[in-house]
This record gives sequence, structure tokens and C-alpha cells, in this order.
Amino acid sequence: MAERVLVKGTEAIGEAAIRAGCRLFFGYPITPQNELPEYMSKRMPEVGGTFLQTESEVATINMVYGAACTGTRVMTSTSSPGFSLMQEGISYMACAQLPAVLVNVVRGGPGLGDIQPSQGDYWQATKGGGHGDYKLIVLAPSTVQEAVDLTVLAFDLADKYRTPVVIIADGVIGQMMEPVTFPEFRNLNTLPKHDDWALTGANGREKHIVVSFDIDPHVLEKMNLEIVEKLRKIEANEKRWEEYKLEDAEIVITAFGTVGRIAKSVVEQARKEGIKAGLFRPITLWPFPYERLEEISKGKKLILDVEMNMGQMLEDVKLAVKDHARIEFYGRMGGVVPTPDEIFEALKKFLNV
Amino acid sequence: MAERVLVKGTEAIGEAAIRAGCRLFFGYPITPQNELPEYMSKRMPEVGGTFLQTESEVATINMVYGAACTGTRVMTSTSSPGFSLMQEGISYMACAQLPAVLVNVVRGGPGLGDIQPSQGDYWQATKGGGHGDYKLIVLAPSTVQEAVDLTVLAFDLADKYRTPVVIIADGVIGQMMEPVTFPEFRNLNTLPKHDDWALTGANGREKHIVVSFDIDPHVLEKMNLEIVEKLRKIEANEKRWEEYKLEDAEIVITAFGTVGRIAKSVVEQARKEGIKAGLFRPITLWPFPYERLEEISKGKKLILDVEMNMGQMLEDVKLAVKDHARIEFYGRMGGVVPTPDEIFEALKKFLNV
Amino acid sequence: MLMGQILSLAGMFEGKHVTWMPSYGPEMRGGTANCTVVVSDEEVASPVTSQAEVIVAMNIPSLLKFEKAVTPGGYLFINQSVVDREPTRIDINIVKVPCNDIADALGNLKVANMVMLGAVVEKTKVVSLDSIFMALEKKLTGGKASLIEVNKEAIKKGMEAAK
Amino acid sequence: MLMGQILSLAGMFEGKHVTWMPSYGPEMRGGTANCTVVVSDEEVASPVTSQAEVIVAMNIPSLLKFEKAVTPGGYLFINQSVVDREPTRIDINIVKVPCNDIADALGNLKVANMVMLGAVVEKTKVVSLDSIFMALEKKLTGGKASLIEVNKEAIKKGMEAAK
Amino acid sequence: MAFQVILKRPESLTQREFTYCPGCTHGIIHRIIAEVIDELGIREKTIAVAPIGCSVFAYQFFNTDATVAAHGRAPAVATGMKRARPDLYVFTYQGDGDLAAIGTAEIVHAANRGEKITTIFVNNAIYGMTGGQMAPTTLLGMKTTTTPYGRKADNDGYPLHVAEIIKEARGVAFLARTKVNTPQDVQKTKKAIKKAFLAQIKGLGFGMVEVLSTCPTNWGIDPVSALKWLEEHMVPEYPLGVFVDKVGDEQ
Amino acid sequence: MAFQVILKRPESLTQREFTYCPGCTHGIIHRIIAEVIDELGIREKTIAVAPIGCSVFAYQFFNTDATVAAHGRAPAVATGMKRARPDLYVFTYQGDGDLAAIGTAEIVHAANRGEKITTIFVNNAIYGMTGGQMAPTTLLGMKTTTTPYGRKADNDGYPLHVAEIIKEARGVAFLARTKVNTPQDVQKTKKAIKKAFLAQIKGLGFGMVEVLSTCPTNWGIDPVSALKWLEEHMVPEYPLGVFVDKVGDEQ
Amino acid sequence: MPRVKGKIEIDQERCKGCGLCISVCPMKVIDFGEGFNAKGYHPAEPKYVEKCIACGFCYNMCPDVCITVYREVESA
Amino acid sequence: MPRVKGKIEIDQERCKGCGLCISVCPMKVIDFGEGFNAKGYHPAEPKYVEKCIACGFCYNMCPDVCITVYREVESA
Ligand SMILES: Cc1ncc(C[n+]2csc(CCOP(=O)(O)OP(=O)(O)O)c2C)c(N)n1
Ligand SMILES: Cc1ncc(C[n+]2csc(CCOP(=O)(O)OP(=O)(O)O)c2C)c(N)n1
Ligand code: SF4
Ligand code: SF4
Ligand code: SF4
Ligand code: SF4
Ligand code: SF4
Ligand code: SF4
Ligand SMILES: [Mg+2]
Ligand SMILES: [Mg+2]
Repeated sequence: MAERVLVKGTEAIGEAAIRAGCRLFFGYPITPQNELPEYMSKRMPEVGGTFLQTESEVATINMVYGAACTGTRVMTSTSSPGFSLMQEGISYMACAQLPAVLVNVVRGGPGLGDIQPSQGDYWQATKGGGHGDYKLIVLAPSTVQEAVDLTVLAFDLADKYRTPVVIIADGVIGQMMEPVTFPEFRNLNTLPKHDDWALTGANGREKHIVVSFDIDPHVLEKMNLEIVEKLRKIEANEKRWEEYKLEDAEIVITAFGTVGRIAKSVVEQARKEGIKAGLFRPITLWPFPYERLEEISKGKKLILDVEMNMGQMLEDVKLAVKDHARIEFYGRMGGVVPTPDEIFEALKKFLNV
Repeated sequence: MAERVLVKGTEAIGEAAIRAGCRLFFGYPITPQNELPEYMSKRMPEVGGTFLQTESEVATINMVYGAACTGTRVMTSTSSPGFSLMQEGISYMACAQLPAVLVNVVRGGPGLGDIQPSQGDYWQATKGGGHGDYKLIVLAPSTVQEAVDLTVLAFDLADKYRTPVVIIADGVIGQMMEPVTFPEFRNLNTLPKHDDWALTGANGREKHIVVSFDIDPHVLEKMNLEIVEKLRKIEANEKRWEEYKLEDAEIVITAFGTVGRIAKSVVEQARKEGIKAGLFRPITLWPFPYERLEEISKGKKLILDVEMNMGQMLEDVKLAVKDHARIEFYGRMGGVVPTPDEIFEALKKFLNV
Repeated sequence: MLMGQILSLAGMFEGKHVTWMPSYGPEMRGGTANCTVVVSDEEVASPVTSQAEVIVAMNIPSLLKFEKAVTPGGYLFINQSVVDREPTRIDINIVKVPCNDIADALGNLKVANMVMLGAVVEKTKVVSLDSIFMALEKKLTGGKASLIEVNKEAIKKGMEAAK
Repeated sequence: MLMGQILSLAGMFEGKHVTWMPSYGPEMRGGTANCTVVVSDEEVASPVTSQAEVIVAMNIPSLLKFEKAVTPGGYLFINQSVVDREPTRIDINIVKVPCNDIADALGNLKVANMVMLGAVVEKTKVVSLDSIFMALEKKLTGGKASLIEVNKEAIKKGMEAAK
Repeated sequence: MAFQVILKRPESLTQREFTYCPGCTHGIIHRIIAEVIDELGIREKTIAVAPIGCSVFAYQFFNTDATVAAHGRAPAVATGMKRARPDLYVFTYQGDGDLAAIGTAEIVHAANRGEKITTIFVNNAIYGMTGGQMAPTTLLGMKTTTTPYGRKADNDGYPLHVAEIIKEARGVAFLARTKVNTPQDVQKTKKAIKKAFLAQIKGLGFGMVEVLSTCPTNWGIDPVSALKWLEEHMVPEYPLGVFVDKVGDEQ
Repeated sequence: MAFQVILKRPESLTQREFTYCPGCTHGIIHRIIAEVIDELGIREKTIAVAPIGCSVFAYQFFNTDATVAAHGRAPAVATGMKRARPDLYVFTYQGDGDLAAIGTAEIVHAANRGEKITTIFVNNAIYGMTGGQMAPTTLLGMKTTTTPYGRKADNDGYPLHVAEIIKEARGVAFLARTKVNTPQDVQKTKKAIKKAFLAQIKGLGFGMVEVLSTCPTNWGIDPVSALKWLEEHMVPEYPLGVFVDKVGDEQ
Repeated sequence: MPRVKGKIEIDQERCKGCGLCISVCPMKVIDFGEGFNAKGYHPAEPKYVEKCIACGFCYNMCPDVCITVYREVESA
Repeated sequence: MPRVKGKIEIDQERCKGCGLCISVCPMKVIDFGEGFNAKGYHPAEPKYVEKCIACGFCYNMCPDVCITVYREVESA
């Protein structure tokens, strides 16, 4: 078995990307994810890859677009304001169906906000921050090991579905050190080549084009329908979530990422005090596991959604749960990380105990 | 009574803005809204205002930010890709609580897409295209007259709540000519001065600051809570919608903007054939009139949501309707405008008639 | 396009509900620039229609593109000077007007569209001639005011041609 | 911060669940840079805690900031060389270690934190000395390998001081 | 005696008809780029990056792999490609709205990095595609749809001298400004474009040619007059010349 | 005989302590800006636009109305303010990541429009705030957290010469590059800043001063050595000088 | 020096009748045709092709790449 | 020419002990103090203030605006 090592979340994502065969990283500094580009600036030359610090996030995403056009695995990382600047380019990539991995280590917002952990970009990531009809696969790790695993998965999903995949983390996941096991290095020759569409020189074949554009709305609609069909396929196959002590639970906490792991402590605490709590933690924020959550919610006393925002995933929870159970929300904003204690207090308040 | 004149939607919005006391327009060309900056470039010098063509949409939104800092009425206009580029700046404005009016004449997307009418930016406008916790007031006119009225309203709401207000239109509303009546010119001296916070020179008073930032998450959370409180107030007071022949309706079409008006023809057509249809048209896309739609939906045979996208407002319709009625969706994408006939056909298909 | 605006304006003066909706974008270079005018006594709902009661084809591409869109029993106006093809529909009223020739005779090729407008007004009576003239005066101002007369003349000739 | 990482590593070698979570950002300039280490036999859930069983205060600001966060019955370790104030809590175990003085005596002020680490290990037995030494060797490689001995020495002295 | 073809449509153009207005010199510039690609024998290793502007359709015209970059971002897209595949040749084709307004940062930094790409910058002093609005390169006094009273320095700023700015970036290996309003100038432009490609092929750095071009439609004059207008109005504001040449004259 | 104050904290600074690292010359530049504002008597009509960078807190330090612009967009924000309120004086304070990387387009176009604003551009060859990453102005060979092996032209590009680029913009009324590593240079910088403000006050156009500044923390040396390092390494790459001066010498 | 003898062909369906070729031909070889092409333009025609000196000016200035230029050579 | 007589004051609580003032003072008036201030720095002190010539160098180089410079004048 591979060695366990103690690493920071951001660096773990970087190393995982390299193991997944990524040899290209474009990025612009922004706290709290600087350790990732810094790691890449050191590591890429060691593995024959390229790290390029760009002039801005707008340039970054368009470099990622360009690299992805050639069918090469490529990634970037940023934090909230930078992710906003990427929205035009992301929309272009979604339409042109380009694979890439985009990391957003979310910080307190909106605006300049602060640099503390937050989940305020859930809407932006899942409901389309850019213009037009599209969805990105959005993965939310809650441990450093999961960050590693989801990074590898992100590259594979990106290639499989020809789509940008977002890894959404926050300062906790990004800054925290935990022991992890890295996967083996992927043999670069085994990576998908995308020979059927990638721009690699029209050498002995018809020219390829990669565009997010057609002047004729009927043709554009067809492109759109193709994308929608792909999205339906992803919805059918790629929903991921964790269920924790739900078997006998009367109360379900819904939470993702960092809060998902904090909520586990709350579940323990609650059970110690005789409250049968469990956790439903979506791992794919899009596609959101609506059906499973609906099923689970039936007959429950309370669904307590906890997030580090004003209640963003809450809308998806509501869409899933409908009228099947009472839904309450507890949130902290602006970069404040809730402690298990305060969540438990909130839970008790909602239960009147 | 004021004279009725025949004008294009984009120009009508421009003239309405001027009548509402706006004397500053920043914009970057993009089809299909060019007539609005072009109108402003001609009209602003006539009324002693300023029109500035900017170097990009990123610059635009930051100029709007700067102008708004001084408490001056200011507006911009763009179309989908340009709106994506504004997301960082919009998030800053939302956090700094700056009033301004932003017009998005949506075109087919995602990506470069095309320049035909679309409603593909509903999510972006209502769920936060930018990072962090915020909401903008989003107004969706369905006639040129309504575009005029909502433009004036937009400025007033922006000032009242210190928030950017979005007017979301499309190529149909923007390019169409209809007779309208313009309101009187607002006396500039009666406009809100924002003496309590605007940056106008610390002349004989304490300095003012306008920021979207605090390094301390607890302070930032307080800023966030202030905004959330404001948003709740807006939700309580500013929901607007149109109900059309709903009194005896068994079928409710939900649609906004251009599709909202097309749907009226469908309602007529349906009624001619004995189908009791009605229309629920949200005018404020945010705050969305959930409660009223929920009320209306109870006991209905069918809610048919029609949009020029893959089903974006549909999520809000579902959040409102829950399990009260069957919901179906009919959409066109990529810039295709559905005709009344095809919508009616879709309706009949869903009803099995 | 101007034809459509004048018609809309005229409709407006008569207190009707009108919308004028152009096609835009690169089609403008393609030669089939067109607009849709709805004039109605009821509130106008859809400014876009797949069918229209009256369609005007000033050139061949437009004929090819829009002929099928005339509602049965509706009108198809054809600029005979340019369109040398026969329409294929038989369930509609076809009105051929040699607009360019008439305009040429008036010494200004640019008023061909006004000739057609005259023909449309004559046949469909959608608005009155007075309203059309009012609209024309409203639209042609400043340096263009001198053109009002020849435009009026063209409209009248068009009406005659369509009688 | 290094102290925390060594502790985490040592915990990992013992097969425990560990997390190391730093504070980051401008606080680093404020002088209260700190980190939270959780070493546990169970799966580690929350890496952020409002309370901790063991807290180390290397300077006055840290003492002021974190003293209240020690769980009742927990440990508060104080760097006596720098902190000349008395803690106010009475429901916790207070261990004072003159880290800087001891480190100074070893000829390297920088190992003050290792002195403290030794004290923590001695008192809490959270991990074994062997694991700590293994972690140290893992962490100090290359040019820094020469520092292993003095660090080990410091840890041992710290353990003694805390006995 | 027999006739032999001496000049004909280059291989590196597809058969598609250009979508440009009659007499628009975009078409000339396309053709000479295609000729250069033919002559250098790099068609099968080349990627074209079209901009957003009238030449958005360039992705259909060049018979090479191609994409369309977001407005102004072609140099970033090309950078991404070149870093991913240093063995390929990448060029961007950009208008003055695209490159000199929204894309200012991307072109300056691609040049400064010495990115091994080639940029053809078509300066027609206007936004063609969107209907004739002011560009950063619009001349003072010039009427456009957003300067209905003529461009005024005080409100609208000055014509932007792109080549002069780019020359200050240390990564530039070739940089020239040319025009295409006479057959001789077309040939000179072609030579410059070739050097801009050679700068890339030889790995010397960034190559760019700013080409003064016409927009008869939005200038509101006929195509032949447009050639003259270019000479009389644009050349005085935008002096021709070679600003940087590290390629040398061997070829 | 008695002692009279001849130099003391200017009115245009608030009482807040700077958040800068010990010996960081950001503080010196703040003080001389405040002195200039005092001397020109415009404190009550001035708006400061702070950037994102170590000087993000400048909005708290200047005793004027103030905001923080999005990273790199200070010139756009200042433009919006100035157009809204031409009677006020607006200045931006920007770092080299802010102005020379992400904000390239905004500064070039503000300069080119001759926007009547003043920009103080602090070039410390590094991203201070975010922990010492490479800036466009980082010197070749210099180690930063994102150039762990030293900046290499081939991968990372060249030090960007901002003043030289900006001088090509026709709307510039005053432009100079100075340094603040000696008391004499601090005085020269102050004079330049004053002129950059006068360019605005007199309505002549855009005024900017590029100031070579230190970052002891991220350069990894002590504050006094940093002054020397600036002299020995930065000055050769970034020659001092007045590039544009339409203000004249009357003041 | 004997005058070079040339010949040109114009793809009239591609031609947009811009007249640039006409304006630069030193020998006045080209003029607009009478008819319209499918696009509705009067295409250029090599009316006096015998005067052509194969200078290539027309080819160089044609924005729509409609022109092929030939030159007389000793037959092989 | 009689030497100008000066005096400086340093706000030691603001001082961050960077030493820039010390490095530029031509008269070696300033040196670090022994103690720490609340921020934990050894603040600069005008130890030999009698040597001060009010040249203002220290003021000019102090990044934290801690220094006030005085000059001796004829009393009014
Ligand atoms: C982000 C964004 N903003 C604006 C546009 C609209 N737009 C399309 S082309 C263009 C300008 C084209 O002008 P130029 O680059 O000069 O090219 P030309 O058409 O003159 O060749 C603009 C502003 C867009 N597509 N995307
Ligand atoms: C859009 C965006 N990208 C990145 C950042 C992160 N960021 C903050 S400051 C900074 C660089 C600051 O460097 P510089 O401008 O040189 O100022 P200095 O700190 O050196 O004075 C960056 C990249 C941000 N806040 N916003
Ligand atoms: S609009 Fe101008 S630039 Fe565009 S194709 Fe027509 S002439 Fe050429
Ligand atoms: S990091 Fe550098 S620039 Fe920032 S305050 Fe510290 S020394 Fe100054
Ligand atoms: S080749 Fe020369 S001479 Fe012959 S037609 Fe063309 S321009 Fe005229
Ligand atoms: S230059 Fe080409 S397109 Fe123009 S008229 Fe001549 S052949 Fe036709
Ligand atoms: S004023 Fe001059 S002499 Fe006096 S302490 Fe300061 S630097 Fe030294
Ligand atoms: S320059 Fe200022 S901060 Fe630095 S040591 Fe001297 S007084 Fe203190
Ligand atoms: Mg152009
Ligand atoms: Mg810097």
C-alpha cells in the first residue's frame, strides 16, 4: 500500500492532479489557495510539466480554454473573486465542451470579503455563474483524502463528459493538514487523447474546430440540446453523497464540505444525548442527489441544513424534500466557521429540547 | 397626458433612464443592445450628461461602482457574455451596497452563442452570478412600455435599498418598437443625495468609506447580516407579478418577459378552444413571488412553465408549487423564440387533447 | 423596414395596439432583412408570429423565405419589378405591384417601398391614408422633410396600382 | 506551527486520526499565529474547535487569546521565559516551562518550541517519544538534518522540565 | 507557349466564401496569412485563434485547426495552446476592438512573456461587427455610432498606438505596422507576417503585425475610396514601420 | 530661542497605525501623498481609491473619503467617480500586481483617455499581500514563492516596464519613475506626486508616478538592506526619470 | 524587353463587385460585368484580358480571393 | 555659519524598530532603545538629540510616521 503522508489540502490537490496526469497549471495568486500554485511552481518542473502564473483570472481561464482545446489535461485554482472573473470563460468552455478541472477555495464574500473559509459560492457553482444554459459537475470534498480522490475523479469525469469540473473547497480543507494516501502516477500514454475533436494540427485529417458559437439559433439550439442530453446522462450516473448514521435517524443534518465533517461531530454529540441524528452529505453539489434525499426525508422529524452561507444549498434541499419534512437552516456567514457546539445548540433549539 | 411615441425597447430604456434622472452611462458595445449606448451617446450630451464607452465590461462595472460611490444615478447595459464579465464587480457592489441599474439584454448562450433573444441568464441574474451571499432585484419587462416603467422603478428601488437592480430583457424587447408614454423628467434636485454615506469629499464632516471588505470574519458576518436583513425587507415589499385570466383558470402558464407576452396569445388561443388557461407572469424575478404562485397553483390541473432556456425559472416554480400541482416545462434554447402555436401544441400534448 | 415603422406609427395614431419587430444581426448582410408588424384592436401579445395575414416580399430571397408564412386567406404582396418568380400558394391573395418601375417613374428609386405601402393600405385597409400621411410627416423631419411629397405621391400610386 | 506538524505526524505514525489546522492570513503579522491539532482514536470530524484539551501559549497575546478555550480539566502550557503573566483559570492544569531559557542553554533559541513539545508529550502522553523522533526525522531533511540532534535534545529537556 | 498559374487561392484557405462586406480588406489579410502558412509548410501544425469581431468566422476560413476565443482573449487562448503543445504553431487574428480595448492586458502580457505565438492585429479604426462604434483606434473627430458628434479627446480619449506600446514589452521578437491599401503594401504586409511567424518558428519570442485595414461599411464610403481614406487619415496617426526585428534577413 | 515643529504627521493621514511590515516603504509613500494633499489644500475634495494588495487598508489611512477597488480596477473606479463628480480630485494607489498584472487594461485606457485622475504606482517587484509571489515587475533570476528556481524569461516572461508603456498613451499629462530609498529620493518622489496631482487639478490629463519601493518581508532581507537592494537591483532595470511633463515648473 | 503576357480568371460567383481589382489594374484589364451574380452583385470581368501583364495587382487586392493570375511561359 | 540646532521626537508606541531612521541620520542621533514597546519591537530613540541638525532625513524615511522634527528659532 502506498505511503501515508501528512499534507495540506491545497498541496494534496496539486499532487493528486499531477498523479492524475495533469502537467499544466495556470493560475493567479489569491488567498487562501496560494499554496496550490506555489506547490505547482515547484513540482511541475520536476515532472516535466508547466506552471504559468498568469496576468489575471480572466487570462487564466482563457489559457485553460486554449490548453483544453488541444485535449491536454489542465487545471487552475482560485478563490471566490477570481472565480467570478472566470465566469465568461467558463460559459465558453461549457458550450465548447472542454474538459478541465477548476478549483475554487471559497472565501468570505461577497465582494472583497475576507479570506476565511466560506461556502458562499454554492449558487455560483451549481446554478451557473456564467451566462446561458449549462451546468458544471461540482465536487465538494470534506477531508484532505477526499480532496485527493475527488481531484483524480474530476479529471476523469472532465474527460469522460467533455466538461469543466469544479472542485469547491474552502480555507479549512485547503489549509488543513491530514494524513493521505496518494494514488499511483497515471501513465500519460493512457490518458484520453480526444483525437476526434482536439486541436492538434490538421495533419492528414480534416480540420477540427472548437467553438461555442453558431450564428444560426437553430444550430445553436441543437448544440444546446446535445449539452442538455449530456447533462441528463451525468445526472443519471454521477450523483454522489455520503450517508452517516441515517439508518435509525429521526433528524437529518444536510451539509457539504467542511460543514459536512463538522456535522459528524454534531451527530455524535446528539446521539450521546439521545437524539437520533444522522448526516446526509452531498458530494456532487451538481448533480444534486435530489431523489435520495427525498426518500430519506420522508417521515423525518427535522431536516437541519447547515452551511457557511445564508442558505444556498437550502434551495436544493427544499426542492428535494418538498413538503415531506420540516426544514430548518443554520448558517454562519462572512468566513465564520461554526463549531459543533453551536450547531448542536441550534439543533436543540429547533427541537425545543 | 404625455404624448405616445413609437420607440425601440433599448432606446425606450435609455430615455426612461434619463427621465429618471440618470446622467451617467458607461457601456461597451455588444449586440443586441447597441442601440442603447448609441442612443445615450447622442442623448447624454443634449441633457448635460456623460456617456463613456469603456474598454471592456470589466472596466464598465467598476466605473459604475465608482460613480455609484458618489451617490450619483448611474447605469450600464450589456448582453450575456458582457454580464458574465461583470460578476466580480456586481458582487462588490452588492456587498458595498451601491445603487445602480444594470441592463442585460440576454442573447443565446452559453459561450459566444448567438445574438438572438434568449432567457438563458435567469439563473445568473437571480441566483448570484458572482461569488458570495447576495441577491439583486431583477426586473423583467414584457412590453416596451413596461420596460420604461420598470427602468424608472429600477432607479428608485436601487436608491431606496442601496442595491444594484438588474433589468433583464432580450432581443425581442430590445429591438421591438411599440408606442409608449414616457414619464416626466425628474427634477435632479429631488433625487436622493445619500449624504450619509456617499463619497463626495470629507468637507466639514468625518470621512466616508465604501468597502466590500473586512478582514475580521465576525465584522464581515455583521455586514452580511445587514444585507440579508435588507433582502428580507425587499422580499416582503417588492414582489411584483401579473395575473392574466387566472380567475377561472384550470391551467396556469408561468412565463416571464418576452415569453410572458407570447403566452398571452396562447391563453387566448386555448380559451378559444375551450381550455381554461391563464398566465402567471413574475415581473420581479427576484424576489420571486413564491407565495402567490403557491396559492394559485393549488387545485390546478397543470402548471406549464415556458421559457427560452432549458428550464431555469422552473426551479423557482417548483419551489413555489411543491406537490400542489403537476408541473411541465416547454422551452426553446439558443436564441429560438417559441411561437404561440408551438406552445399551444405543447400544452395540448401535455393535456392529451 | 421604414415601411413597417410608418405602418406602426399610423396604427398608433389610430389608437390601435401595434408592435414593430425587426430581424437583426448578420441577416442584415444576407439580404433578407425583414420586420414583423402587428396592428391590432386588442392588446398585442406576441410580437413574433410564425404566420402573418399580410406579407410583403420586396425581393426573391424574401419571397422564398416567407411565402409559406401567409395565413390561408391572407395577402402576399410581391414587388413585381424585381421578383420574376411565381409564388406557389393558391390559398392566398396575391398582389403584384411593380414598385421599382413606379418609383423609377417618380424619379426616386428609394420610394419603391412607399409604393408597396400604398398597395398594402389600399387592399387591407388596416389603417387610413390620413394616418399614414401623419406618420410620414412625423418620421421625415429635418433634412428629410423635402421628401414627404414624393413619398406621398408614391403611396398614392401604389394604392392605384393595387386597385 | 512546526510543533503542531511534528505532533500530527507522530500521531499519524501511531495510526491515529490527526488534523493540523493553521490560522492564516493577516493574523500572521499580528503575532498570534496558531494552529489546532486534533489527535484522536476516532475518525476526526471537526478540525475546528472552540475548546481544546491542551493549549500551548508561547507568548502573551496567545495566552490572552486562548486561555479561555481550554476545556475544564485540560492543560495549559505556558512559555515561562516570555510570559510573565499569571493565567486566571483555576479549573485547569497549568504547566510552566522556561522554553527560551532551556533552548538558549542548548545554544539554539529556535528550539524553544521543541522544548515545549517535549513538555506536552511528557504530560499528556498523547503520542510516544519514539513517534515524535520519527516525525522529527521525517520533517528535518536535507540541509536541516544536522538540526535533528539539537531538536531531540530540546525535546528531552522539555520532558524533564515538565516531570 | 502556354499559360501557367502564378497566383491562385492558397491551400490554407478553405473553400468557404468570406462573410466580409464587399471590398473589406480583412479578406486580403486572410489570404496573405494563408499564403505565408503555405510557404512555410506549416498548415498541418497550425492552430488559428479567431477573435470576436467581423473575423469571428475566420475559424471557418483558414484550413487549419481553429477556435474562437472570447472577446479580447485570443492571446491567452493561444498561450494555453502553445504551452500545452509547444510543437504546434499558433496564431491569433484580432480586431482593434478585440485587441486594443477589452484585450489590452492579454496582448501586453503575451508580448511581455515572449509567448511564442503570432498575432495579426487588424486596425480598422472601428468596431465593425457590432455596427460601427468607436474603437480605441478611432481617429479624433471621426463620427461613429457612439461618437455621433465625432470623437473628442476630452471625453473619449485618444487614438491608441498599439504597436508603440507593445514595443516596450521585452519578449517581442518581431513587431511591425503595415497597411494593405495598395498591392505593394499587401506584399510588404505579407513579408512582415512571415517574419512574425518566423519569430515563432525559430523560438525567438512573440511576433505581431499591426495591419491598417478598411471598413467601407462603417466608414460609410465605397471600397475604393476607403483605400484612399486609409492613406490620408490613418497613416498620419499610425506611422508604418518595423519596431522590433530579431528575426533578421536570412529568409 | 525655542523649538518649532518643522516636520510632523500630515493632516491627511488618520491616526491609524499602518498595517505594513516594519521598514516597508509603502508607509513613506503614504506620508508624502498626504503631505501633497495637505499642501494643495484639497483634502476635503479628495477621494482615495485603495487597491487590493498590502495597501488595501489605505482606505483607513488617508483622512479623505475612500474606497477599495476590485483588484486592478482602481483606474476604472476612479474614472467612474471623476465622471460623476468632476469637481472632486480622485487618486488611486496601486501595487504592481494590481496595476501591472490584472489591471493592465484599466491603467492603459485611463491614461489614454487622459482621465483626470492621479495614480501612485508602487513597484516593489513582488506580490506582497499574498505572500511573495512573482509580479510582472519581478526581476529575472529573482526567487519568489511562485518562481522557486528564480524567474526565468523563457517561462515567466520579462520584468514589465510600466512607465515606458504608459508614456505611449496620448492622454498622459505627467509621468515619472522615482524611488524612495533615500531621503533625497523621497523628496523627489514627493515633487513628482505633486505634479501628478497638479496635472489633475489643472485639468491637463492623467498623472502617474511609478515609485520603486521595498518589500523587506518578501525579499527576505532586513529593511535597511532592502533600501540598498532596491538601488542595486531595481534601478538598473527600471531607470528613473520624468517621461511626460505637461505641468511645467511654475509650482 | 518584351512585355510579359498574362491572363486572369475571375470567379464571378465569389465576386462581390467591390471594384478594388479594377482600381489597381495598371492596364485597365478589368471592368464590372453587366449581369448580376447569385449574390446580387455586378461581378468584375477581365474585359480586356489581352492587355494583362500578369502583375498580380488585382490578385493582391481582391478581398475575396476570386482571381487567378496566369503568365505565358515557354511550353514545356 | 552656525550649525542649525534641531530636535526630534519619536512616537515609540508607533515605532516598528525598522531602523531606517537610524540608517539615514547623518549625525547618528538615533539608536534602538533597550526595552520593548507594546507591539514587541525595540523602538528607536533620539539618544544624542543634542547633535540633531533638523535635516529631516529621519522623518522622511520613517515608514510609520513616528517622528516629529523641530528646529530652534528666535523666540517670538
Ligand atoms: C465580452 C464581449 N463583449 C462585447 C462583445 C461584442 N462584440 C463583438 S465584436 C466586437 C467588436 C469588434 O470590433 P473589432 O475587434 O474592431 O473587429 P472588427 O469587426 O472591426 O474587425 C464587440 C464589441 C462580445 N462578443 N463579447
Ligand atoms: C480578482 C482577485 N485576484 C486576486 C486577488 C488576490 N490578491 C490580493 S493582493 C494581490 C497582489 C498584491 O500585490 P501588489 O499589487 O504588488 O501589492 P503589494 O502587496 O505588493 O503592495 C493579489 C493577487 C484578489 N483579491 N482579487
Ligand atoms: S463591417 Fe467593416 S470590417 Fe466588418 S466586414 Fe464589413 S467592411 Fe469589413
Ligand atoms: S509584505 Fe512587503 S509590501 Fe507588504 S507590508 Fe510587508 S514589506 Fe510591505
Ligand atoms: S494581373 Fe495586373 S494587369 Fe493583369 S489584370 Fe491583374 S492587375 Fe491587371
Ligand atoms: S476585387 Fe475581387 S471581389 Fe472585388 S470586384 Fe474585383 S474580383 Fe470582385
Ligand atoms: S533630523 Fe536629521 S540630524 Fe536630526 S535626528 Fe533626524 S536625521 Fe538625525
Ligand atoms: S524609521 Fe520610524 S519605525 Fe523605523 S525605527 Fe525609526 S522611528 Fe521606528
Ligand atoms: Mg475593428
Ligand atoms: Mg507589489
